[in-house]
Amino acid sequence: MNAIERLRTMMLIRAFERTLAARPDHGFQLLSAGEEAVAVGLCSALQPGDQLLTGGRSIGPALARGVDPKTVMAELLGKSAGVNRGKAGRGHLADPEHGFFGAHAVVGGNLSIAAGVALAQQLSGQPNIVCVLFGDGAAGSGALHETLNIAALWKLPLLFVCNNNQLSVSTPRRAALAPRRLADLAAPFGVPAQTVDGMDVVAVAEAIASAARGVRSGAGPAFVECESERFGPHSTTARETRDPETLERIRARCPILRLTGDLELAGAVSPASLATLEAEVEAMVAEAVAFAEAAPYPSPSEALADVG
Amino acid sequence: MNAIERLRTMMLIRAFERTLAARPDHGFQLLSAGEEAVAVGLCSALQPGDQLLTGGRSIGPALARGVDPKTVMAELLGKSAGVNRGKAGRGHLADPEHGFFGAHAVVGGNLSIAAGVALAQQLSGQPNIVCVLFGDGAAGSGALHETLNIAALWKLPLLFVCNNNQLSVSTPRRAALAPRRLADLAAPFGVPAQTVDGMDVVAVAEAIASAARGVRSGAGPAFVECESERFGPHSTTARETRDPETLERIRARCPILRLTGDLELAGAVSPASLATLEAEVEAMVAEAVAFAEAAPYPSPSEALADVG
Amino acid sequence: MSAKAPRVFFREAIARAIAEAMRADPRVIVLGQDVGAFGGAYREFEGLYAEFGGARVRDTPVAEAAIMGIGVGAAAAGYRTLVSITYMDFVMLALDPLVNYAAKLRFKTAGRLTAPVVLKTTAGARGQGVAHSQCLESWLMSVPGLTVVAPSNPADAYGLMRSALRADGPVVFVDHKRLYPIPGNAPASDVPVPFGQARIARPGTDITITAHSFMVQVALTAADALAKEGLSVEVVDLRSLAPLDIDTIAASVSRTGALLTVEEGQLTCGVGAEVAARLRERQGGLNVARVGAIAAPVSSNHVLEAAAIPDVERVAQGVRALLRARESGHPNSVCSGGGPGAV
Amino acid sequence: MSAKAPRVFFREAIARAIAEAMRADPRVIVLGQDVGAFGGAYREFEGLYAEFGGARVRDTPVAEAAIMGIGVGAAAAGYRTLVSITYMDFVMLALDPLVNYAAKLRFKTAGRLTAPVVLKTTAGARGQGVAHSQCLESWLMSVPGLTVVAPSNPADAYGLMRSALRADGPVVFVDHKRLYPIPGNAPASDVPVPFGQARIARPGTDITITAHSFMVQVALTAADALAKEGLSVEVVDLRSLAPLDIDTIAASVSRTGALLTVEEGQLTCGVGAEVAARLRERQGGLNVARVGAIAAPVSSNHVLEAAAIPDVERVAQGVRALLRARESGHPNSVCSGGGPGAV
Ligand SMILES: Cc1ncc(C[n+]2csc(CCOP(=O)(O)OP(=O)(O)O)c2C)c(N)n1
Ligand SMILES: Cc1ncc(C[n+]2csc(CCOP(=O)(O)OP(=O)(O)O)c2C)c(N)n1
Ligand SMILES: [Mg+2]
Ligand SMILES: [Mg+2]
Repeated sequence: MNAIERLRTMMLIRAFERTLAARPDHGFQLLSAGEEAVAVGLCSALQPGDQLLTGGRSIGPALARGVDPKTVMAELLGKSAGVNRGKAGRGHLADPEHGFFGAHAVVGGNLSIAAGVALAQQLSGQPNIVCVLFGDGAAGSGALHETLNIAALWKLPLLFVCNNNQLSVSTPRRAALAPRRLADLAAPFGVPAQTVDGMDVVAVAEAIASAARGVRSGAGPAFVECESERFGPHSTTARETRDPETLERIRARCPILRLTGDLELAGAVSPASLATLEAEVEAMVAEAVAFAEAAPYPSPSEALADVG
Repeated sequence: MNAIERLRTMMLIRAFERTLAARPDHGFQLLSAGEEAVAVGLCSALQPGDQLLTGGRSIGPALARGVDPKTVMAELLGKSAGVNRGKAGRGHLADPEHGFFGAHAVVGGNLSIAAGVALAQQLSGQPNIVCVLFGDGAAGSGALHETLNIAALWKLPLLFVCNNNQLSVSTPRRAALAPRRLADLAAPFGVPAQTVDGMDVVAVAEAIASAARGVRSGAGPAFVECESERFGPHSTTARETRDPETLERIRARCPILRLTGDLELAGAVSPASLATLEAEVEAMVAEAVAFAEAAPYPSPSEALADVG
Repeated sequence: MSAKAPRVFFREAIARAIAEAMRADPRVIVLGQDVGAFGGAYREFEGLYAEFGGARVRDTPVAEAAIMGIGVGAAAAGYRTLVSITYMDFVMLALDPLVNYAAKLRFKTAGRLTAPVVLKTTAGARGQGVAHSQCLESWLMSVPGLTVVAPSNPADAYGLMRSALRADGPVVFVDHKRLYPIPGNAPASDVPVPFGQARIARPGTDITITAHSFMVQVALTAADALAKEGLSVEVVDLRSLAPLDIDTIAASVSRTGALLTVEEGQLTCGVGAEVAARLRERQGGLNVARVGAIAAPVSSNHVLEAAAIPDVERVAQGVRALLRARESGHPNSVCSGGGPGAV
Repeated sequence: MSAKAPRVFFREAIARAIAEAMRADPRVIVLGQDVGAFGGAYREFEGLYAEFGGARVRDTPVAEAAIMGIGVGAAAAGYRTLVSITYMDFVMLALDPLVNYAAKLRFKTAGRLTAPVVLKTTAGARGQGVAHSQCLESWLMSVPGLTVVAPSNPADAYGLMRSALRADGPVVFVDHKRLYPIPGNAPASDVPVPFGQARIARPGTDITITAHSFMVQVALTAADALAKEGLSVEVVDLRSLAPLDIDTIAASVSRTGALLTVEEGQLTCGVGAEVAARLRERQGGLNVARVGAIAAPVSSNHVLEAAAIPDVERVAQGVRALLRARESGHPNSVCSGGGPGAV
């Protein structure tokens, strides 16, 4: 992805989620406004054969990974044209053919699964890597310890990316995790780790790319912590716990504005080209909505299909 | 405990386990020959109101903590005069009145339980601490991560002591755990940690005492790794996996011989006083055996007693 | 109770029971994710943090296993811990301390230690998908040493929570996402509901339905509908799954002669299978059928979720089918999974 | 099979099934504690490491949760992983990846992913105490998406393991500490035992016993003893718990008219409750009773362990009591926990 593609993808995520959230028929959603740079920076450093696994806050990562917005929108609206026929829904979508092995809404639950996918990659001798994206909340779970240890022992091609958005529901990361930096958790296992500004898509992309190079070379796992901010409440139905001033301060750090500003300074975008980008992503979202709306709900009989 | 008491307790453990293992009626046992200095050094640094929790290899720690050898022997032989009326048996004995909150045969299972006991100590404002003794095997479990994190966050009066005897059943610690030292696992959480020679009872006692002082002062948890050696197979019925030369080399590092030698050099013991000590512990063991033999088995109706 | 009794929501009844227990007993503490200032995912802990502070109402990391173990350990050391695991699906992460340690502690120590811990957790489907919808009560019922309760209304939620926070050993308190917004009569303060006592939620003469938790509400609505067809349905709210009040069930069924067990969870090795088996150990010649989820995961998709779990119509169909079978002299029981095309 | 057929131990049958599957399919790998050079706690993996090496036969740390997750993930990514969790009690630590992920993967992805993982684990009591003795089959049976098998002899262990290592989705293979030393006829190579097929382990005419795993051996011995009393007992070895072969059970019971379910685990919400419920959904007028563990943990103490779990004598008593009840016209079923003074 070049800079413009990164910008467009971040804008797409923002617009997609905004449109989705405005609808009455999505149940509820975990959105990622403020965290787009993590998803996009990360995915811009992955290669086609790589696999990405995430936690429940997965719309941004799925779109950044290249899953078709139409099938994502249909999935989240419960339609059978969804990427998983509307059965996965929020927190569970999977599109392994596009390198998105899947979201899993159990906090920390995808860590060991990802290590298994990495073991499969390693055994099959392919040069691909697996990336698992998890939150600061997941860093408190024992799954991280067990998986880091085994991944280090077996030199699995597994890249741990912690999207530290400073919160697990209402609980501040400082109240839930003793380490000074979450990246410190990798050190005992000899796993190379770094902490990066998760609001800066360029920094994220560089950090992930350099970590991924090590992993791809066979050196074993690596760990990148991205410090980001969640602009909204935990979910579209959850109570916001931060005061308006804090939210204002946080939202001023918008990763999209930041990249836009940098590109403007560099002369790489103009008001006109930005308007074009804006129109492009709005068209993509509109197309996704139209696609989803046109699709039927699954039939009740699908409730018994594909069990086992 | 003074030096002679330490020596006597280590000798007691060795003699007790040897006598137990020689009997036909113990089922099978997890013995601690080679690891006596860990149990004794640890317990010599605890105070009466402190509580100790351990994994399944618990005979040495129970005896070192001052649980009556008679009730331990009766327990392990399944007699109702046992410390838990013969219901706990191997791997589960508990004598909280003597500061031995209990063994638990689930590897890693006692870590979070111990943190709960420590939370109770903290809330009740008592100056006592809780110590949890676990193996290198348990260090691979996620329970360690979760418990270290919470203990650090809440500054629980909890002392983590890892008895790294280099093996989990047949699996060498190096094949199971990526960290260079297991004590490194504490660092990310800001928990002070040290690694000590677990074959040297004096070194263990000093390390634990200094760590316990910090914990007792309210500074939060601490971590001590004791590097020891298991002289026998995993259990009395398990296959030995090490070759005779390795075993010979390992057994030459006997912690009892080492302390005896040091005390001889210092003139603190003589062949005569050693013989007396030997006779004392043999008498204690004989008394324990007699006590256990005289006691009845529980009646079958106790199988339904104390459920819930 | 009079219709003028003050009304409270289910979630308020829970908060009140905990608050009163905490006032009465300084050893009661609460541990869980977002139980503090946030007040819990369903606001069922609201007010506790403000009144009792962070030492007794403790937000925890996302570490269900350790939190359960800490709750159990503190209980074994003399406290009464209420551990909140928001979704019952994640109780799986905490089964080792709960089942391998707490449930066996009193037994294995021959009574020297016991763990009066309360695990509060929320079961059931309401649009949250495959890993946030499961009902695992039957697993826990089968564990010797655990008490398991599952109230269906605010008053019982209050009364069972009070009992749980006074119990001698570990208690699992199962509530349900769809119950939180339900209002009911305010419970009388300080009146606990004893374990092991079912309740006739609605008297009737033609058939007995046993249910627990949210399915009691479904069964009551179905009974209303069936009354219009001239069928008189007795609804027994189990309230307590372990111990199970088989006396009350048996007395009801000996009056009605037919039993429909209703549960939201899986039928296989479920609550209904056990209720039916115990009942038949006492009386023969019964017409029995079970209603429960279809044998599939529960999607967050509203079409598929509705297809998977029992609702008023399926319960009513289950009643009709069972009574038809009785009339036609069908020897014994009829099964009806809650699924599409089932019954 | 002829008496001269070569004999193998149960543990050998397992090792052989895995070895043959590994030879046939390079994607089969084994993960677990001490499964490598050590050959497994019961030597049931002996020879695999020597033949297939450490890349395919992998010793793991004591981290049941992650190992299960890794096995599931590798399976979802195209391998066939056999995950060994030595004691079924510790499957509790691994339920999240098994139940919340693997069992639901095919469903939630609408068939785009599936996890052909085999969890092999050892249940049952043999002097190992409260946390190493549990039988949790009924929990797993109740999970949609899981296949659960529990062989009772070497030939079935071989055949079911071969099926498990060819299956489309997750399979739980439950064996038993007391089965490992049991010899039996060597299974024919490459002949899998299909899922969902029970086996008449001994034909009889007076009563049907259903059992699985080690309890089949107990039931067969009881049947021998009862034969001397003139009672003809048919023993149905369930072999597969999910799916359950209710046809074979129903056919047997329609011949004998009486059913005793036997299991080592808890009766509450157990295998027997489900077998009885499904059977009664097909036929009425049955005499049914259940035998299982008493409602208590299982101590390592030999007196208490023996008091807790069913044995030959208790199964025989269960048969006698049930047949007495039938003769005396007792309407329906009798329960008999395996406990002291029970039956
Ligand atoms: C094991 C588990 N426990 C609790 C939950 C409920 N829950 C859903 S999202 C969430 C917060 C997780 O925080 P984090 O990992 O930081 O991710 P974020 O929501 O910030 O993206 C929690 C606790 C869950 N899904 N899984
Ligand atoms: C959770 C769990 N998994 C597996 C086992 C089987 N097991 C019993 S002891 C043991 C070895 C543990 O090694 P370590 O913690 O180093 O203690 P050690 O035996 O060396 O004293 C194992 C794997 C168990 N008891 N608990
Ligand atoms: Mg977060
Ligand atoms: Mg060890």
